[in-house]
Amino acid sequence: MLGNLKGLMVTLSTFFRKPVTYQYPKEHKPIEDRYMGFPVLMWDANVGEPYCTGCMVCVRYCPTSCISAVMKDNPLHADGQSTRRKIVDNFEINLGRCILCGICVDVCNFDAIEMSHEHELSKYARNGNRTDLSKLLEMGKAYQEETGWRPEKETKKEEAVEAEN
Amino acid sequence: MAERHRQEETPQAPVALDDRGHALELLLPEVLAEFQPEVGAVVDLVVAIVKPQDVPAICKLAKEDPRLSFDYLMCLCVVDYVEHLQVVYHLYSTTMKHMMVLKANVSPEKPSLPSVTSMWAGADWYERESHDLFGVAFEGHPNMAPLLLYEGFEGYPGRRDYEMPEYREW
Amino acid sequence: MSTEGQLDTIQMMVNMGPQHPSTHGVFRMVLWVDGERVVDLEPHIGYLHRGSEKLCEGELYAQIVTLFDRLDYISNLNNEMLFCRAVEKLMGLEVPERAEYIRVILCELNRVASHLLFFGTFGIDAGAMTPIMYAFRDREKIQTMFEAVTGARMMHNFIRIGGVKSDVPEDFGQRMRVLLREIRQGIDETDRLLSFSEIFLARTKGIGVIDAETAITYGMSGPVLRACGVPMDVRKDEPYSVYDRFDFGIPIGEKGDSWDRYYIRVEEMRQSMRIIEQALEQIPDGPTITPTRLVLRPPQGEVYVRGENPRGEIGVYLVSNGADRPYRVKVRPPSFCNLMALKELLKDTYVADAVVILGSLDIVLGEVDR
Amino acid sequence: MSAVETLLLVSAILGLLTGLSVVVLSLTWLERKFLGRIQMRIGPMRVGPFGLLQPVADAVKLMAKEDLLSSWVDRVVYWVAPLVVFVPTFMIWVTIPITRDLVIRNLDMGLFYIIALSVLSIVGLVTAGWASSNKYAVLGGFRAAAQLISYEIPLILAVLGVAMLAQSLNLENVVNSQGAFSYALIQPLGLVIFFVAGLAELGRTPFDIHPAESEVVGGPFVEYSGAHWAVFFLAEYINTFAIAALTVLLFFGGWLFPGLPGDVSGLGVLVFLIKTYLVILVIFWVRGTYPRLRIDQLMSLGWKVLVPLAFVNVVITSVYLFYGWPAWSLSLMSLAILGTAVWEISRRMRTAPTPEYTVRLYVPSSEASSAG
Repeated sequence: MLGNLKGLMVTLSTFFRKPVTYQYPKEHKPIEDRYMGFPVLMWDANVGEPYCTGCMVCVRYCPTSCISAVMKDNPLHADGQSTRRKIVDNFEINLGRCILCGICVDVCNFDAIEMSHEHELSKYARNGNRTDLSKLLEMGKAYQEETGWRPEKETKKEEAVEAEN
Repeated sequence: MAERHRQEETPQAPVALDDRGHALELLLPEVLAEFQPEVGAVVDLVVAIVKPQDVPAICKLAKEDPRLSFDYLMCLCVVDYVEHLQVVYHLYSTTMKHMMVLKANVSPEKPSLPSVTSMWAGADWYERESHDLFGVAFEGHPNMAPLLLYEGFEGYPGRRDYEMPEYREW
Repeated sequence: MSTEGQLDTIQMMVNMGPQHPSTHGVFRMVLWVDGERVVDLEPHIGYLHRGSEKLCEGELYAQIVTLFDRLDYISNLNNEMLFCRAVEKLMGLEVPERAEYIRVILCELNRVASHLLFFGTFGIDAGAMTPIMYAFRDREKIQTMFEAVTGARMMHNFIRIGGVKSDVPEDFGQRMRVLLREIRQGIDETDRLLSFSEIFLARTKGIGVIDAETAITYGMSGPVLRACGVPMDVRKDEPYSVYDRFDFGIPIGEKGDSWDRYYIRVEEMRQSMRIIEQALEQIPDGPTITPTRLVLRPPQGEVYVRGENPRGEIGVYLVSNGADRPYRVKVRPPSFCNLMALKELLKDTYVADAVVILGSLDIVLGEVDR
Repeated sequence: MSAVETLLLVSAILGLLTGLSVVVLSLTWLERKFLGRIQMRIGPMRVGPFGLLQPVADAVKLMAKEDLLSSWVDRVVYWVAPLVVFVPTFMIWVTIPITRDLVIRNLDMGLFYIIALSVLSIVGLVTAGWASSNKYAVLGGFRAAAQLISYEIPLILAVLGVAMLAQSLNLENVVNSQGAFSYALIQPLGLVIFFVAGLAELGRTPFDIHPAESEVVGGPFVEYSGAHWAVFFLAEYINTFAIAALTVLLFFGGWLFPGLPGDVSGLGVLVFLIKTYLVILVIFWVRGTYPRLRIDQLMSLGWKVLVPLAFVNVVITSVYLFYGWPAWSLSLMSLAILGTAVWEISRRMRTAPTPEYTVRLYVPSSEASSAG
């Protein structure tokens, strides 16, 4: 009977402890820095256009083929404002099919796609999470503001400069 | 992009047998002499290709011979090489800690092979699964009912020539 | 069953599952019961068959890691590591030492998380409702740790071919030590609550006994086999990664009953934490991934790689023809083999025992059906 | 019976029904909160302050829910079964006194009446299981029959011990005779038997064999939904409250408390409720801690342990009464027998399978050298 009594003591002692519950919609568990939420597109504020050039590399490497992209000639490049020859015209991610693997981020050459901290996207329709370019960029801006994100190329360049100095 | 890197001759993975593997490679033709297996090595595994009808006898021998004592059926699977189906048995010995691969080629038209469930009870579901996915009939298996697929499923989805039903985006 | 002078009884067929609270997913067993006794049983699987092996044939090597995440969805990192090791072996790829250590730490942490889940669900199967809450409290901390390291709580895609995706965060070692201390306390507490409760002992001791010989012919592995007294553990038999550098023991049982299977897992959690502690001390600095091409083309050949999952010995048979996609991938799922012996285990038991025995096998239908 | 008397009776019964409903609501809230706390959760928090209105929300939900009916049920029996379970559980409250004067009918055969009625609900459970045309329900119904009938015996015998001490079957007399010492002190053995058998009668952990969720998924109630299920639910919680109240009345001195006047009605109700809710908390505490027994273990515990112990309890009580020994002698005897029983059970349970209860740690010999 000793084991049974020990069990009772364990539950009794927990009774006087603080609960570990987070009251979810009111109170959120803090998200870790590396958290991989849904993929979003980044906005280049210096030029005023997305980083994405619509090169389709993420489309090819997506395991669930939930991304589609269309490329166009960049009007800003013709004006001489941007160094990007091509720019994304249309971009869609079906976030309902996305499995958050992060492969698109790994393969992207332009730091254009990033795993955001967005993770609450319940919709009533089954394909209600097909997200288009403007929404993705909007989410991306929110992420950039939240984390102060900067493209990897820039940070690497700065590190190299620092190392030289 | 994928096509650009394609090489004319794909290289073979180098053979890297450990001591146990070398010993086994020498031992196998000797023990299984009467069945004339083709013994070779791929990467770190000793492979013996045998005739399908010999499989139960070889398995019995491999299990009972004290030098081999393969008492553990690690894995049983079928690989579809289009011109033939290859039934692959991975055998392991819990006492000697060595492993061999037994292969038997069967024809894709009416593939059939004697069952090894009497040797290893663990072959039961593997054989049912192989029957489901590749249509390999295992003679002497107690219950060949579909395991992973539902009753009345048409075709053998494991095979290379199986056409996937069209996917509809929701 | 009817004999002279006795009441005429008939056997009743009870269909347990696929929607039953204690079949751990979509497993279905058809029980023929005589009153409360199980007379015969027919297991049915395949409700979660997604054709993962066939899907692998159409995916690039880097993409397949995500499919392996979803086989045994309780121990994702162990699965990822297995597939990456298979490709690395085929290609003869060297993995940086630091990456190996990170892999081992995460895999062992995942083992603890997986066993904690078992701990809780087994309590529920036996009728105790509290252990699962305690287990999830601790598991949640591990998930948070995974989130901090890999970015995801369950489907990580963190272990890549040639190493790991990224280095661990800076405060990793410190956080891990705190985490280990907390989990150790938590496990001790749950252990006190459940393991030696007389009611629990009465429910599990001597229930679902299987002897070593039968277990081996069924191809059982992992804690289920070790409960029969067979010290078979791939981490010791064929030390992969850096497992040969750690000092740890393999818990083995004597009777091969449900309690042994249960308590082995509790002990294994403690051993896993020992491994993690040693790994944290030994971990060297250095790169965490060997750079590879985006599209891998392993040479022609085939490998069979074994690994020790929380549920038992997992194996992957990978056939490559030199293309950028594998020719055939076959997984040897530990739960599949353990589940096969259910008929043997359930002979002449009570309906209530059937639930406990199934729970003690700790199956994950994701890898049984694949 | 005059018109005024009838009116009084009807209003008393309506009051009782309302009171019991409120008690049930409070119990469900308390159970969820208490279980939540021992599981490191906080329980219901959304509806009302501290989730106090959660039970009301649940009741509304249950009433508004569609009552599903599977095709093969035996309708009449199916609809009647919840009532068969509910009515007796309600009827026993006619004679359970809350305090000295707060009782509808103070029957002289009160204990007998309670026991006689409480057995009836078994019929309801079995018919519910049978009429549902569900195999889990049938299994659960038969489990319920076997369990409840076998645990009636130790329950009745434990009550008998108290009745012998009080020399009355009237609950008010039983309480009044505990003025000096509560019977829990004099007859701890009887208390344990009563409590364990009571848990089994309620079908609560560790004896929740018939509704066992992980085995027979709710047993006899598996097919019921909506209001009919709510009736079962109501009956279960009223039963819980009744067993706790009986434990208090029989063993803990009811509304009496040392140092407090026993004849002030309001105070008596308070004391009684506090005691009852404490007993209920113990029931919940046990529920949150233990696994479930198996049906054969339950039966052997009932027939091989509790029934003999209950007989021994009756015997020692009668010996004590016959020779007129002092009260402490009975407590000593009772405690000694209880201790022996507990020790014997633990010894047997520990040694029966194997003396060893640990898992060995296997370290290969090659590893031993590098271990240092």
